[in-house]
Amino acid sequence: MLLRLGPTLTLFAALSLFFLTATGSSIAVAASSEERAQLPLFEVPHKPESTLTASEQRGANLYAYYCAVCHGKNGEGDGFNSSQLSTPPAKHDDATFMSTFSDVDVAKAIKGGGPALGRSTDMPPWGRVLTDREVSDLVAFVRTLSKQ
Amino acid sequence: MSADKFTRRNFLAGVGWLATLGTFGGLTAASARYLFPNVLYEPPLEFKIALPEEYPEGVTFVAAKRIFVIREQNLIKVVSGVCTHIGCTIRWSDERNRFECPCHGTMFSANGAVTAGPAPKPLPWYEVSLAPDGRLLVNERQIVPFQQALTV
Amino acid sequence: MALHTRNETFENGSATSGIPVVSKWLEDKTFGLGLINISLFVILNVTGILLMFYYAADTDRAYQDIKDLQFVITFGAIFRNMHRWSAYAMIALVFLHMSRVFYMAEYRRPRQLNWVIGWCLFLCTLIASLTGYLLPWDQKAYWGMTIMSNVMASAPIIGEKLKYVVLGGSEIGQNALSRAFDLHVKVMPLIMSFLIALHVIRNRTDDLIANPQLHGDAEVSVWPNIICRELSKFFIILIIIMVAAILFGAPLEEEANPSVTPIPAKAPWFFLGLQELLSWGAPFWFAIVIPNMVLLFAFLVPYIERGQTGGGVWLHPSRRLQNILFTAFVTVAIGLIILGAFFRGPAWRFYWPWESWPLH
Amino acid sequence: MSFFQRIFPILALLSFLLLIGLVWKDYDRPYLEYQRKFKALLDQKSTGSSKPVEFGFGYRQRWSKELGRVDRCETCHLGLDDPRFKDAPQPFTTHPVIAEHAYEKFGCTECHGGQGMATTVEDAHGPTENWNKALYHDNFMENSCSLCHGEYLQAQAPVLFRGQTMFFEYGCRGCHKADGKARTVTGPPLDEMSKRVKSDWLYRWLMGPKDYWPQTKMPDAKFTSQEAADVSAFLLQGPGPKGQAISGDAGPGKTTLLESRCTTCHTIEGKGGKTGPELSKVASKAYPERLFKVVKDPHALWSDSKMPIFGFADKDINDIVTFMSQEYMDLDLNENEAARQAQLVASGSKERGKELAVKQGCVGCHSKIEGVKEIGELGPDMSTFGVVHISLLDFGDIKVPFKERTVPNWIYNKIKSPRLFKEGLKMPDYYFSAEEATAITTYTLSLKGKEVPASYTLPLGERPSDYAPQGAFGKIVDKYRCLVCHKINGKGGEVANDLSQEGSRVQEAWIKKFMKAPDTIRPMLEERMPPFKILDPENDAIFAYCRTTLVTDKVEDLTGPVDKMALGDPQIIRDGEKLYFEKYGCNACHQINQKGGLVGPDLTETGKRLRPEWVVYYLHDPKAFVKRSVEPVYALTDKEIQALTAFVLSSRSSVTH
Repeated sequence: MLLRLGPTLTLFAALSLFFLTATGSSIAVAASSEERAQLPLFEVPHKPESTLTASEQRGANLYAYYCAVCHGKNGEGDGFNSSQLSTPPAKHDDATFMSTFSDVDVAKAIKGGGPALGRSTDMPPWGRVLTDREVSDLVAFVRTLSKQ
Repeated sequence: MSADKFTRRNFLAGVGWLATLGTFGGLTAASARYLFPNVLYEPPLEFKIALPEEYPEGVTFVAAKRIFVIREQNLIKVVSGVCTHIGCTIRWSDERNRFECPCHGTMFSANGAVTAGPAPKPLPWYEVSLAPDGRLLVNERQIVPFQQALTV
Repeated sequence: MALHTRNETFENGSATSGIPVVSKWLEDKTFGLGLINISLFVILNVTGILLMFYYAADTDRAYQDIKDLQFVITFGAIFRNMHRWSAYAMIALVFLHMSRVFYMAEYRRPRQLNWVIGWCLFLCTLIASLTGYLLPWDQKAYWGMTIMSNVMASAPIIGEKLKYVVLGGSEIGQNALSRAFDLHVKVMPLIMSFLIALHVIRNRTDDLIANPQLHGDAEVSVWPNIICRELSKFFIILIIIMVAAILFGAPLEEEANPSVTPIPAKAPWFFLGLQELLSWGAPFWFAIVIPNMVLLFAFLVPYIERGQTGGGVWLHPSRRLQNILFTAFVTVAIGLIILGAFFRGPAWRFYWPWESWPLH
Repeated sequence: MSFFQRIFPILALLSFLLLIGLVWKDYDRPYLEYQRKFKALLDQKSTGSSKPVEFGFGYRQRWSKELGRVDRCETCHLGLDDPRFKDAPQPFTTHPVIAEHAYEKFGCTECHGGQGMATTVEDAHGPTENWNKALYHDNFMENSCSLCHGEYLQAQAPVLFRGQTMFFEYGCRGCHKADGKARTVTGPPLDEMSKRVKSDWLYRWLMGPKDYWPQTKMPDAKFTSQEAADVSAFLLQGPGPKGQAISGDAGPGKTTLLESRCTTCHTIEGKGGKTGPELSKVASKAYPERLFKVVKDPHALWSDSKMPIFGFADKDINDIVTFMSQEYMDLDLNENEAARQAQLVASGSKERGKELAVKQGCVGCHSKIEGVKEIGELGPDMSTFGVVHISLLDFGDIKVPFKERTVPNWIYNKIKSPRLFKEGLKMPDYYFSAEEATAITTYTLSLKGKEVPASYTLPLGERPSDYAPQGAFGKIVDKYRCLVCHKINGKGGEVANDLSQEGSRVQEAWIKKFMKAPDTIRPMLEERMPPFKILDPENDAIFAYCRTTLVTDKVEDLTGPVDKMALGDPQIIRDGEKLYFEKYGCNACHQINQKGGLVGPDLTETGKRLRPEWVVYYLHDPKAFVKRSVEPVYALTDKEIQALTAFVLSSRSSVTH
């Protein structure tokens, strides 16, 4: 009996071998749902989600550095220096007030200071400190303050 | 064999031979297509150079690409900087207003035509256009008449 | 003109008349394995030549070239797959062809010489596959070759020298790659073509010697019958290869990196049996003596065997002993390969295929 | 008619069909789908434009011979250089413009990672089974900057730079080699511990350093209470304190303490600086006589200590220490508990303690541990860890999806919680926040140990300065540790102002007075210059050095012109006043006599403080010296400058002394 099996066995073994090697030994681990469940131990880095665009983000940094001292961190016009000013700084979170200015005006105010819009000299000109790109970043950010 | 009268077997055999022909023909065609590479390990023939405003009035040599960028007011043209004789890099001479090849003294007029020396062909003028990011896009595959220029 | 082959003589039932037959199904079947192997050889040569157009045997470029074949060259991946799978298939099928010949006791006088040639062809197939294995210059290739070179080195006296000359240095580098390339695309194909030609011609002449009655009668016209017959055998294998080429991509791991050893490093599958053997004890015995004894024995079978009965049919009862011996050899050989391929993990310890390996 | 003959037509037909299938398989490549999508997008974007859109299907390839890179990313990322695709979805989004990074030259994968040769999403982005160098996550992106620009990218790559600084500040370099950089030993030496701290405190400290001092850089070795006791026992070997009584007056002690502005560096009851250790519980930590020694001469105990030598008289120190040991007790510490801990330590095993101390690698950060050889660098070498092969990293038993099994993720998690992957690992836990871990990971990834071609290197940022003053001034700077707060020629801290040009800036009388009794010029500052007991010769030496070395010709050259300016002229001063208050509204930021803004320095009595040349120089260009000063830049005419200078210098304190 076994004798008859000889060649068939050979044939089968050889073919199976051929196809098994053909598929290659794969050790890839797919992410199954229950594996994810065990994941909290292992943290996958995720972007700190920010609603700001890249430009607005750059603007935010500049704002915090140059503007917040008077206009306040969130544009409420309550920076620590505001108390000392003869004319209270503009409130950037006031939508109705801000709507009276076009982006061009805001940019002008930043670059040329208060006098550029015929307002108080307490607002100094930053045109020679900030690049045009930085100014437009700032404008973009200032706009976000009066949005919500 | 008696192929003259139509039988099922003959028909099948016919199909068989046809298919055989198809298979081998197909494989040959595939091999032929295979011989044409889809990517090249060469400097690209279509490449970007700087922004238009970075090229002053007159003739500027772009050494990296061996081309001359020529600006006349708001017109920009690009001409090859390689001598058509044996491929030396040619020079632009402002005072004589012509291209000169250091190797065998070929002279090309300002519009690329051979005025003296052994060079067989005039200098090729390349198509130049504006890339979406505002830089000049030179396409060496496209040879254009020297009158053709890009208006910026 | 007239032309005959072994198969035909069987199909006419001429050679087997009056001999007790073991299995009606198996009776005088040869499966045309010889011709199928030749077909494979042809496919390998064609695809091989095509691959050479884009391949440079340069340690800095080889891997990149294969990646190009994989990703950007039209039909590149397909041809590469076909080449790889044909090679693997050829190893398996040449082996089957031999088994067939043995089970039908076809190695006997006057075919003893052809049997030896056949064995040489089998060895050539292995060497060609091995040298081809290194060319992609990926981890699989590099470490497979490393194992093989160490097996060579384990030979007594000449071992180290052998390794040195095969690699063209003490470790696998540009020289090894160049040599493998030359052997693979020039030397081996040349030798094999020569041997195959010899094999076929001898086969034909031996037929006539063995069955003088084939002269004259029982003619079959070559066109279209025999052409059809042989073509269809070619198509069978072509189909298998194309299916494989469509379904499975030829493996290509990370670029060869001497500083990162895969755990475990395994030889090419067709030499895994040898590596497995090697892991059992002294290299001298297990890698050199035993395999060579088997080889020698196989070579000399025609000259050793006494019996004369039971030629030309499968598993003739009068050849029980030979068949048992040979079947044992085949199963052990394949068993070893399967063992090495699927049951060996880090440090060559035994693992079930479904077991996961400890990585460190 | 043989069997094979009969099946011949079928076989032939079959193989022909297979050939077609084969061709189809090869033709049907995923990138084409993206290119069709892009084409459609391109068409609708450029509707109305004059010249027709030409788009060629097929592979796009960037090849950099020098870098040996082939990138085919643009086969699908087709909008990279087309501003119109700024808001288009990936893979078509425009690449943000980062200075001069022309990817025609750099390719993509050099910075982004991934497999440039591949043309399918899985293979190109990775990781795949056969290509682990996956795309860098945005969080770690900055690691690539260092390839060409070096790692001191304060402004350009803040995350990388932060990681770089942390790597050395937190003593990582104590155990890990990094790219041939000098080893830093960040912790204090641990000699005669038994004379220094109380055993129960040391036990608590080892159990959780951050519980005692939240800002500490000391990591948590995760000792069990027994282990902590053993280590304490080992560290506390040797004789205890002599027990000499420190008898002083708490009252005056307190005043001295407050006057000395210790809170500039030390936190007391949650208020104050982060430079020195928390003080409000110090009495339950250290023995009084140790406190005495520290206040007297910290450098004798620890040469790298950041604490200046105030130069108190012994009596004052006695008072201070008395006050501290009375006031600064750990109030929520339970006596019995402390006693129990002390008992635990007393019964601890020195031998096991020593083993633990060695295994844990305390020597990585601390020197002078009695009985332990100082072999640092116990951890693996990090010099090329940025390109380590994944197979060498052990994820332990944690099941990580294959897609997340990348080198950056491993490093990130290792830093986040060092013992995550296996029990009994050595690395102690720093309790890094996600941001901190990201920074250090980024730095680690930047250690690739590979060189880019010279034509690609472009070092940016400020290399650390090796400024080290010599001679008398050097001694003073060392004694008072000026560079902990002040920066001179790029060396030193950020707490106080940069002194590199002090000599050109201030007047002799003022600086000498200031050194004796410093007061603050900037209204909003919390940190204030402590009143050191500066000796007159020191004071002279300081001024001499300032005047000779810390000067800039830009100012000195103005002396001539300024003398001609007639700054005393009342008319000019009045003009200046106008400009100051009306035209330029300087008072929005500056105070004069308590009137005006709080942003800039107080300008009262500037005439006594600053040199006229400096004022002129500064008004010319406020950014010239302090690059990031918040001062706006006005295009002042020379006349205006003259007037403003005159006015500012004329401002006198209305307070009558």
